[in-house]
Amino acid sequence: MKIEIRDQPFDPWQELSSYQQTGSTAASSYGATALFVGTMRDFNEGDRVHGMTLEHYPGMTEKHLEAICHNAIDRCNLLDALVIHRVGPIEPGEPIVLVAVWSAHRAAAFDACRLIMDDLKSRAPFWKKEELDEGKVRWVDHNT
Amino acid sequence: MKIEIRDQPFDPWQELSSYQQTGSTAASSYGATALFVGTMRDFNEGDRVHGMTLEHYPGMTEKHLEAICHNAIDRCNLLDALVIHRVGPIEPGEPIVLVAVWSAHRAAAFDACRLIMDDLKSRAPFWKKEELDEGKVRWVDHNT
Amino acid sequence: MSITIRLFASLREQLGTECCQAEPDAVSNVEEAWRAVAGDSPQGENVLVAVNMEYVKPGAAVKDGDEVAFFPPVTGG
Amino acid sequence: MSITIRLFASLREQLGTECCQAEPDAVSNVEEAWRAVAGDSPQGENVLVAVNMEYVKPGAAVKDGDEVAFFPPVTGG
Repeated sequence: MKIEIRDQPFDPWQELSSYQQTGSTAASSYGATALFVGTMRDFNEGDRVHGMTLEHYPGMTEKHLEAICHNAIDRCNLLDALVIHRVGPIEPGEPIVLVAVWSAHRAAAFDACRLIMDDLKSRAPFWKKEELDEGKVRWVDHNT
Repeated sequence: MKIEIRDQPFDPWQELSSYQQTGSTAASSYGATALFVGTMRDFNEGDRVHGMTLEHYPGMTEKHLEAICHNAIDRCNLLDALVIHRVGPIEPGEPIVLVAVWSAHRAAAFDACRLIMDDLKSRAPFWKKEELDEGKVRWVDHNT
Repeated sequence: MSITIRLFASLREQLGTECCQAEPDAVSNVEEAWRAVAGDSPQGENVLVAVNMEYVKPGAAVKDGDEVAFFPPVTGG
Repeated sequence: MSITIRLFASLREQLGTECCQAEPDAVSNVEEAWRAVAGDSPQGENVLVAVNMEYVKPGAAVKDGDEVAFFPPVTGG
């Protein structure tokens, strides 16, 4: 399992390639990999968004992401999980979050990936501040 | 949208990287990417599996995968979809199938990826023949 | 022209053939296509049938130039 | 020792501070921690509270050495 908070852009496919090469899961035993990548959009609630800053609560973030992953591993019988989440300034088009899970079975992998994303969105202490037209800024006030 | 039948091993992360670089989806508009990779396991129904051959119905396979993707694009309001499926001889640990979808929203992406995989498993004309211990072979008789 | 009948996977191995042509005079539906390729062998409950690469129900009509395929439950993915 | 009180995101900006220390004599629960940092400003319905990085309910106890954090609904992912 790997949980990582990043303050620099990352390439999800490169990260997955590197992570799998570490041999953290035996390639011939997992069967199913499900994953989700959340990317910064240039539009939100009808407004053009030029950039974003992601604030977090260092320490609590890692602790809760670990708890969220352990919960999914136990409930869905996962073999492994990887979460990478950006913080700091982010440009439109850049990945914000990557969640990948490995399991022997397809249904468990889908369920676990969704469970981790839902828990992360509702419980992990991250906050987004958007930069709009004419230098206006706005805190995103709820997650969808 | 891209549908491809492959008779050679492929690296899903490399495929995704290449596909996104074609600019098939505008990087800053999609928001959510969900994907599934099915990998050949070295065990099935209690038996060691040394290798496998995937047979398909050329023509019908592509036609049904396209219909399955168009259905998911319409129902889940997807921006794009990519399906790569192996045929021919396959070794344990090698990817068999990659399904990736791009959407503005997370729920739609998860739903669509699962829908495509479920439809593919139940309707796309592929058949697996497993190589077991002592040179025995066995057709897989149903999908789970 | 004629009707093309194709078999896949375990069905192809059981019947020992993968493709045959049938005269349209002798084959007007999928049951007759099955008999043309399999003789008296029962079709089996789980066998799927496609005409021109679309799934069809038992009893579906077959006409000259059609391709009829019989195969076991699919196991891709 | 003392009690550490932290604020994040919009709440940090509204109250104009991100961290303060309070005396354990004056703060025995999260409501008292809020007043120590925000005075009479109402806490607001949606504010989340964590003690030592675990979510707690309103009225939760606070003891010497604890870290209490107040923040708006989370918007990660």
